[in-house]
Amino acid sequence: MTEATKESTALTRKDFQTDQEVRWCPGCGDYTILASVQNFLVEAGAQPEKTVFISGIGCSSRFPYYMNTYGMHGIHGRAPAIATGLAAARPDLDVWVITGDGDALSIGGNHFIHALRRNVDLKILLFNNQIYGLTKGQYSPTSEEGKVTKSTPFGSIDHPFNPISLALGAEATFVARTLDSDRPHTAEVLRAAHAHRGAAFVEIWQNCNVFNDKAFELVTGKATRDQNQIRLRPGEPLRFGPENEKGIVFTSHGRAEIVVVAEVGQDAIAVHDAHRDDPSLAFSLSRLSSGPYGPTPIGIFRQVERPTYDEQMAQQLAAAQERGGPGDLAALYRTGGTWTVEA
Amino acid sequence: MTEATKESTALTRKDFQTDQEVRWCPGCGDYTILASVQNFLVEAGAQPEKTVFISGIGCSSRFPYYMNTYGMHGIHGRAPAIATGLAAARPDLDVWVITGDGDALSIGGNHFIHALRRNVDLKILLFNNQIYGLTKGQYSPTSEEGKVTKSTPFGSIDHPFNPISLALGAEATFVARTLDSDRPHTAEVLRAAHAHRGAAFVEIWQNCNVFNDKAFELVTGKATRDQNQIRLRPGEPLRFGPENEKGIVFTSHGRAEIVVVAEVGQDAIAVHDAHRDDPSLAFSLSRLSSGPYGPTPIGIFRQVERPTYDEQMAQQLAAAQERGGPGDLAALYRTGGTWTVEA
Amino acid sequence: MANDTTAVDERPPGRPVRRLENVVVRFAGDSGDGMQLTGDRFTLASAVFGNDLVTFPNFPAEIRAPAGTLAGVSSFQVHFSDYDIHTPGDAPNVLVAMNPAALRANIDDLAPGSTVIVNSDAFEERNLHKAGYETNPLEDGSLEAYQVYPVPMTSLTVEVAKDVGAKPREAERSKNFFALGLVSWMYSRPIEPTVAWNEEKFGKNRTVAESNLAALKAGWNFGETAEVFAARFEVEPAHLAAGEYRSINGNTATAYGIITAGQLAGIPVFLASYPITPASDILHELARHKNFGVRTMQAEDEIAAAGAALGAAFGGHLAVTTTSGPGLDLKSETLGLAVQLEMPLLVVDVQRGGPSTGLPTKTEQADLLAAMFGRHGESPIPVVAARTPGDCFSAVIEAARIAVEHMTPVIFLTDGYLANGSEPWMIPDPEEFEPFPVSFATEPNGPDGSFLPYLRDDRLVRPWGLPGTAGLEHRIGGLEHEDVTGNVSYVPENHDYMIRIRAAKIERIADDIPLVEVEGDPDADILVVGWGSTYGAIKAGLTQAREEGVQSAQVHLRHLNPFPSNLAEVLERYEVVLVPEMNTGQLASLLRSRFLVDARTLSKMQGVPFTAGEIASEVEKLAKERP
Amino acid sequence: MANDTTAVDERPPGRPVRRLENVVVRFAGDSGDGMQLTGDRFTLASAVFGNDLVTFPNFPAEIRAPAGTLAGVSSFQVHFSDYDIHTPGDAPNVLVAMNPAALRANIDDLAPGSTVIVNSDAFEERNLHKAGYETNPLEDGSLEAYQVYPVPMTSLTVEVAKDVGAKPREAERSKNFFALGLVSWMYSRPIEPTVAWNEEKFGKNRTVAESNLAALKAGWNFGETAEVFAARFEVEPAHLAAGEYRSINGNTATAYGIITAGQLAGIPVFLASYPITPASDILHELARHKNFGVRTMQAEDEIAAAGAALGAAFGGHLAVTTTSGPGLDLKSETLGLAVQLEMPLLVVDVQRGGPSTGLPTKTEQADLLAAMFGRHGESPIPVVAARTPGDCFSAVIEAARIAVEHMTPVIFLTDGYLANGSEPWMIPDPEEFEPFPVSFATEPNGPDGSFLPYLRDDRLVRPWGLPGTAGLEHRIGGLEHEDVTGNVSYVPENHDYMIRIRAAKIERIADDIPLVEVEGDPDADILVVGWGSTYGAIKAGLTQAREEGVQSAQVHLRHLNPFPSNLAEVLERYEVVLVPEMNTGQLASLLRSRFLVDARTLSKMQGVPFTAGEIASEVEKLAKERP
Ligand SMILES: Cc1ncc(C[n+]2csc(CCOP(=O)(O)OP(=O)(O)O)c2C)c(N)n1
Ligand SMILES: Cc1ncc(C[n+]2csc(CCOP(=O)(O)OP(=O)(O)O)c2C)c(N)n1
Ligand code: SF4
Ligand code: SF4
Ligand SMILES: [Mg+2]
Ligand SMILES: [Mg+2]
Repeated sequence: MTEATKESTALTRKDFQTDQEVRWCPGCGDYTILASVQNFLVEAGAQPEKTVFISGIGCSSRFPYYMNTYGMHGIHGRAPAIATGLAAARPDLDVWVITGDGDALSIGGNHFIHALRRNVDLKILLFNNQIYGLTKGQYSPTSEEGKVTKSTPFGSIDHPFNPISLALGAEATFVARTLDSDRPHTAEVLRAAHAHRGAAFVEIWQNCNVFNDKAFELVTGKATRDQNQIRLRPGEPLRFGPENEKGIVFTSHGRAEIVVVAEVGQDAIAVHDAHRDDPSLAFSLSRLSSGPYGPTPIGIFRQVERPTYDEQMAQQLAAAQERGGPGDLAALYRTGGTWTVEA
Repeated sequence: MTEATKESTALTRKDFQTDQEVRWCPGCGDYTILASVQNFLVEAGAQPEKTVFISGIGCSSRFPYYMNTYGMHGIHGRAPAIATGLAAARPDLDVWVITGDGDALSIGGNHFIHALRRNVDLKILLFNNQIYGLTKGQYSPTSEEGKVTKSTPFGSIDHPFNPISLALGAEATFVARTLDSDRPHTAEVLRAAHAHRGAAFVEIWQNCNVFNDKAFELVTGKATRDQNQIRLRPGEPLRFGPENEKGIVFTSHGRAEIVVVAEVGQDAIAVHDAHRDDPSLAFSLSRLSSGPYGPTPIGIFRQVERPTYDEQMAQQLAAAQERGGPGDLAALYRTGGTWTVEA
Repeated sequence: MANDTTAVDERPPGRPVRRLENVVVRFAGDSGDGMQLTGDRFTLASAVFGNDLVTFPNFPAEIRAPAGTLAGVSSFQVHFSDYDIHTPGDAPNVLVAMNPAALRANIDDLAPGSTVIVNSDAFEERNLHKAGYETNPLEDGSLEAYQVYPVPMTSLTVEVAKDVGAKPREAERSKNFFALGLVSWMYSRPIEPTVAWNEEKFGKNRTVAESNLAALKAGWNFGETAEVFAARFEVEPAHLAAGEYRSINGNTATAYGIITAGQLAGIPVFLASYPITPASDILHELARHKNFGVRTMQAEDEIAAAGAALGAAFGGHLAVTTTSGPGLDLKSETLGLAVQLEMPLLVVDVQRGGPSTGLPTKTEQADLLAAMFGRHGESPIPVVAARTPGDCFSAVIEAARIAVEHMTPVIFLTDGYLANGSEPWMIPDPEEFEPFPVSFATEPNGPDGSFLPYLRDDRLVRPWGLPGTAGLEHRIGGLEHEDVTGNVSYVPENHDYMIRIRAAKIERIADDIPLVEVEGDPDADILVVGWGSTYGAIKAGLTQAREEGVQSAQVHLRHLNPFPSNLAEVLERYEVVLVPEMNTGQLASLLRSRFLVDARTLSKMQGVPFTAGEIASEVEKLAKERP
Repeated sequence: MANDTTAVDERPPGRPVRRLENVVVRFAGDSGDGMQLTGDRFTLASAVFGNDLVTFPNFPAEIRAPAGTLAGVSSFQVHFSDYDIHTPGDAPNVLVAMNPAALRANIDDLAPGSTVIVNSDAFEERNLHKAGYETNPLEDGSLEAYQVYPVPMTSLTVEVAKDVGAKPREAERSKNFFALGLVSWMYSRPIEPTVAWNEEKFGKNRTVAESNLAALKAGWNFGETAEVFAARFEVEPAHLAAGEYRSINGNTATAYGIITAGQLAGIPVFLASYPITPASDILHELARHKNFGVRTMQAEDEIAAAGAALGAAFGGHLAVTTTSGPGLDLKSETLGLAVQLEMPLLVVDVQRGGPSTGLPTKTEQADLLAAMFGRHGESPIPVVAARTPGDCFSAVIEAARIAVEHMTPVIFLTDGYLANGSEPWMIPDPEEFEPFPVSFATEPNGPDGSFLPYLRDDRLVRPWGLPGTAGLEHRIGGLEHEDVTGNVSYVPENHDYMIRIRAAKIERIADDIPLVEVEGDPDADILVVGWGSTYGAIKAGLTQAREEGVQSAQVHLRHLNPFPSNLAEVLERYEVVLVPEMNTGQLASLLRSRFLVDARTLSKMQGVPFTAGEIASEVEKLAKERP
């Protein structure tokens, strides 16, 4: 953090709140995420004026209205594109994208994957509730097969995306998953995402209590979460379970498999390493689950360095100016030769 | 193949050619692919009237004009969407999508990944020449970083997609790579793709001799191809090299690595298995190379069964008709209650 | 406004019953209060009773605001009458306000003297504050101009629901049934249909079903017994044409029309859509009718939806894609391709408040010019619009007919008001529709057994040749091509020719559509031209003006491109042409440009339809201005 | 047409030199023959010599057709003169045809008596067949009407190139330099600029450089020595205003204008585009000038390009996105958002033949209505169009000025003809431009230190407050909002108000743009109104008509929305208004609708510009028709 930010640590959560009424359904997971983000910004000493939230359309995308920072409520699916332009033009800003599973993965899929491969310096928070909330309950690209919704009264026939796999296939440098209800974990992931230079993709499982209530119960609910949360901890063996009794190994076919530690021995258990240049480890982990239906990794799958789009763009500008000096219009107009007509 | 097809085996390549002049640059890799596809259709006993080619825009996308089948030259990037509608409406047809690296992965990225996840019964042939041919030479999403083109005189700053990784991240059931110049291999891959029920994605490395000549030389050229082609052969150990002296192993982090067979022993070498339900193996293999810059797997990465979109749609229709009988308009209009006004 | 007639009391006990010709009731409450349901039930009861009726549901923002706030207010207006009506009514005679916010958001629409029934339980400090009231309007005299009836609906409901075993928090939810019971009593509506519906819908959940029922009856009884209401009213059945009726909204009518069009064309329906308010319900409705062979696909976006539909059209289906404004923008490139291919493709645009995301749940008519011109290049597309919720049915069939008979994309326009508003709809007899069976090409039509995909008939229409048909293999595409063969052609004169022939083909559709009919006073000097959902308001407005002695005539356009062929001649007959539109004057600009007629615009862009009064006063003003 | 004057021979040896006022030369050959390069070089030589000139490059399909086919023909027409000219010339005086296909594709454009120089080596069986000739036109008498000069250019080139060590296949490629040398001799063009350019361009590749040079000289010498040509010609320098000139095409001028606009506004340029013919070169050009602080981004598609530009605009950059028709369609939803946000965003649409993919390399003016109305909802956007290649420079600056000064998206229209055509351009002095520095908001403008993003000034313009500025934090979005605060608002009257105020803001731009000026005969009865690239053809056409005794006046619109404020009054002064357009009558429809004037349309949609003759004869026809 810079000097300037240090000075402003006196800010509180209130400083990040606006006077606009928060308009989500009572009980919606979005409230918790809003609080987590606001608290995180306070903790990080963020400057409201340097912070921008860009969203698409959806319940989640109302988020910027509630943040007393700069913000734009855009159009459906296009937030990553808008944010890319802003981040590339203004590398001095902290640009966040707020999006939903429909917004980012249905209509906005293309901008999403391109922002990731370009490694634009954006923090993308995808509120995945596995449903279209705002339009009152159609299935989304993360809804499970067979899902009965208004648009699929006989069950959906689309195989869903696994957002983590998709992001990894799209060359993302930072990929993580967290849970709306787990505030400390959300804070931890936000911290790492914020510190990451480049595109940081954070999938947040978010409960839509009106149209898809308890979709994540198996992983977030008290009764089952210990069984089903595989916490990814950098440098630590991939173990989980109420007694930490289970673990992950990689087979000779590159596949991640759940084993009982006692059966294979502690040494066989793979150690998590999000910093590997090769995304195969992260990808294999992402295949352990295709959604909140059993043991599921939570945390940072991948976190590697790669030059960012905006900084390379700035470098090319600086290099051109060094080479050619600042632009000279008179010379520009004369490129390619001129002639003179005498009076 | 059905009876009907058997009857028509008398067809020759000429039957699949149109009277339209083929308008690619002399020497373009597209010619070879056109010949391969036409020959394959003859071999497969395809019926021209049951075969449809749908394309977007690009040099490659002119393909349908040269096929004496049904065809549509669509708009840029949208061929997978158009083809999805056709395949879903008409499961009796053989629908092929012809696209380029710009068409499929730049403007058309979203339709591409959604067609794959839905497993629509389409054969998608992506002519990857790592350049925009038709618009005369801008870099594409598969061009290498630093590429100098008309739109990037100081070198591109975009990290490229790895089309195989992207497709695997998008839940593709069939993923393969072949080379324009290797006709037997192309035929082999087309055969498997055609036999696959669902979305079959075939990346074809295609030389654009005008705007990106010899881009694939390291992998296709005589001098280096033995070193650089890792042939994926189902059920066989992953070995390659002029003397078959190199091989692939999977590390305890799920990563595919190139080793010298003599050093690790033949048994350590992984066996290729495209039919594994888990795509991690295929994904790891895809990370061996990010393009034609060194040892690169060629062949079928993944080939698994999953219900197809069109067949599930047809099933839902059949089930509804079985349940509710064929539609009765008079009853439909009366849903929800009526009342009568007496004369 | 409700027209009192003589008070007639033929029922023995209780309050006197006064007979009215028509009544406008508005139910308003929090989004969570079930006002849409209440309105729906009241509507059906009125329909069953035989009244003519028009409804206007009005949703708040797209997501639920915190309970009790102005932003969260939801309302449903029902206009029912003993004669033929056309609008949901200008001002409510009765407002039912379930909380302070509902009162505050709606009270300004009432004329002095109107009736206001409030749920007094909800008027406590917190709610008042949320609604922005400093003092309690029930107490501070600010409602003096109205007849206000405070009724403790929540507590009365909780009270009666106790008996059926409902806990207070649960029981509270039935308070809308209390309101429904009370208003039903006031207007002598039958409650039997609601009782039956409640049983069917909630039967499995006994507590809910029973507390609803208890609340409904309690509301009725409250009216009957409490000495609060001076009178109850009656609105006699309307003299609707004899027949079997149902209540239908525009989206359902559109969906039924699409299914019917598929049957009439003899080809399966393929709908590819991306959800968007207020069009989504057409997708939802069609998704339920797979037994009609209807395929529905929720695409990844609107571009894909249009593309998939186009692909299905190539495959010989009745291809449809439904959307609202922002989605129409996204479909424009694909529509241009459909123009170039000459492929039937039905695009339904349920217009909403724009520009951009605008007012997504509100109505507007501002996409007409986008439908006409919203594509690069010369790409004319027929445009058809529906005038009432029920008319969506036959208008969309007409749009589909034009698409398949003339091998062209067609844009069908409705709007948020038509989509969600409902009216009695006389059930049609499917046997009586004129079928328009598609005949696909089956044989080569060119020399040497070739197939010529752009060989036109005398209406300039090309053949539709389907993949799967041996011998008709052909390629089509977005590049300019030769007529007849369809081969790509860069010949300059060919391009000019093709642009003109595509335009001529669309123009010739005018030979295949009905002439416009003039309603109202044929000898008037003033002609009011409308399109779409303004029909009812204009008709009622002109009737009102007529009562004030101002003569005028009305033309309402179903076909906006091409225009009916007698339109020029009709326009010429009038001295003043007025076009009321929920936009800044889009149809007017087309009429001006095409016919050089000085069409004037009456604009309203408030997300709510015109009232009859607004139309009437403009017409009266014009009449006065004239020399 | 070339106007012969007296033959004057002041040069001692060789053929007589005849002086001409103007000449039209068309070089035509296979795509691979380097005709664009030849035309470019010839243009520059003529420019350096001091002629006025207008060029018209005409590409074939987008990808290279097999050599020798009609589809593969590429041509470049140069019109040069000793006076001020405005079109690339109606009919070539000289056609250089490098092969049979080039001859066949172009011969019909020549008037009888014109000169045809052919590369006779290419007229062998295979090529004749590919071009669709049954017999050799050089032998079958079909060219009798022309003066035909067959020259074995290939073999002569191969011959001379042998001496510099070039192998035949290599040497052949220089044959366009032979043609250039020959035509340069015919019209007394200097070859020095070409010699210098060749050295600079190919210097490193000695064989190529030297065979080009040898061919160039051989061509010149062939003219000089072979007793084939009866005369050579001279076109004197034109009386252009004194100054320093360069040749410029519209895309380069647009790119330079954008860079200049950034400097004048005092903010960095951010261009996000997706490549598309014929707009890509603007992206290419701007990508080269990063030292001006210009950021360029090749986006994944046009939607992303518009979105990224909008994001950069939010960040305070001069945001630009360049495209052609299909891309404009895709940007429409984002444009609507920019309207709703009131954010400056410059969209450049280089129009090409439509609809759909249409004729991608050809010119057209058919996107005007799409620019005006191609978005759902009421979303008015200013539209500015350039009239000549050089005018793209100042017109795009004007478009950018309107965008940033009025906080609005602006659509700037050029077309394929302007984009690739070139003309002499007097180098402007950057010091003389009027700067329009942007002043961003720096301080709160509301009560209690708040920032009100929609508090308007007297031009109804809102402030531009940038992220990074402490104290101005605010949120904007596509939902309807209150004026002043920008808070989301669903209030009905507010929406109506906001639509009207956004429209009024755009209308008021009329106060900030120049009045239209009438050129030509002010007392004429006929007014010809044009926009965009038809300027030169109209001007030349009216001059031609004048020579035939028909008076007429000309108005050429740079601002298409809003119209200049005196346009109504100007239109009123004329009895006949004619609008020549490369579309079916788009501007005419706007004029008719807005001013109720019976504007007539002269349409041409052939992918090539109007000729002066076409305009002249229409005007003459109208003059005759009048009573
Ligand atoms: C172009 C366009 N198409 C469709 C819509 C309608 N729409 C708004 S939000 C949304 C999906 C919302 O789902 P998601 O992104 O998952 O967000 P959530 O509401 O669940 O947070 C849709 C389809 C729109 N606003 N714009
Ligand atoms: C909407 C739209 N945007 C841009 C274009 C211009 N365009 C046509 S093809 C193409 C890219 C072609 O590249 P690729 O898909 O790799 O095909 P190739 O020509 O290399 O085979 C572009 C940008 C277009 N036709 N339509
Ligand atoms: S609909 Fe679902 S996601 Fe939207 S605000 Fe309500 S609970 Fe939250
Ligand atoms: S430009 Fe390249 S890809 Fe296109 S036809 Fe020519 S060689 Fe082939
Ligand atoms: Mg969602
Ligand atoms: Mg390519």
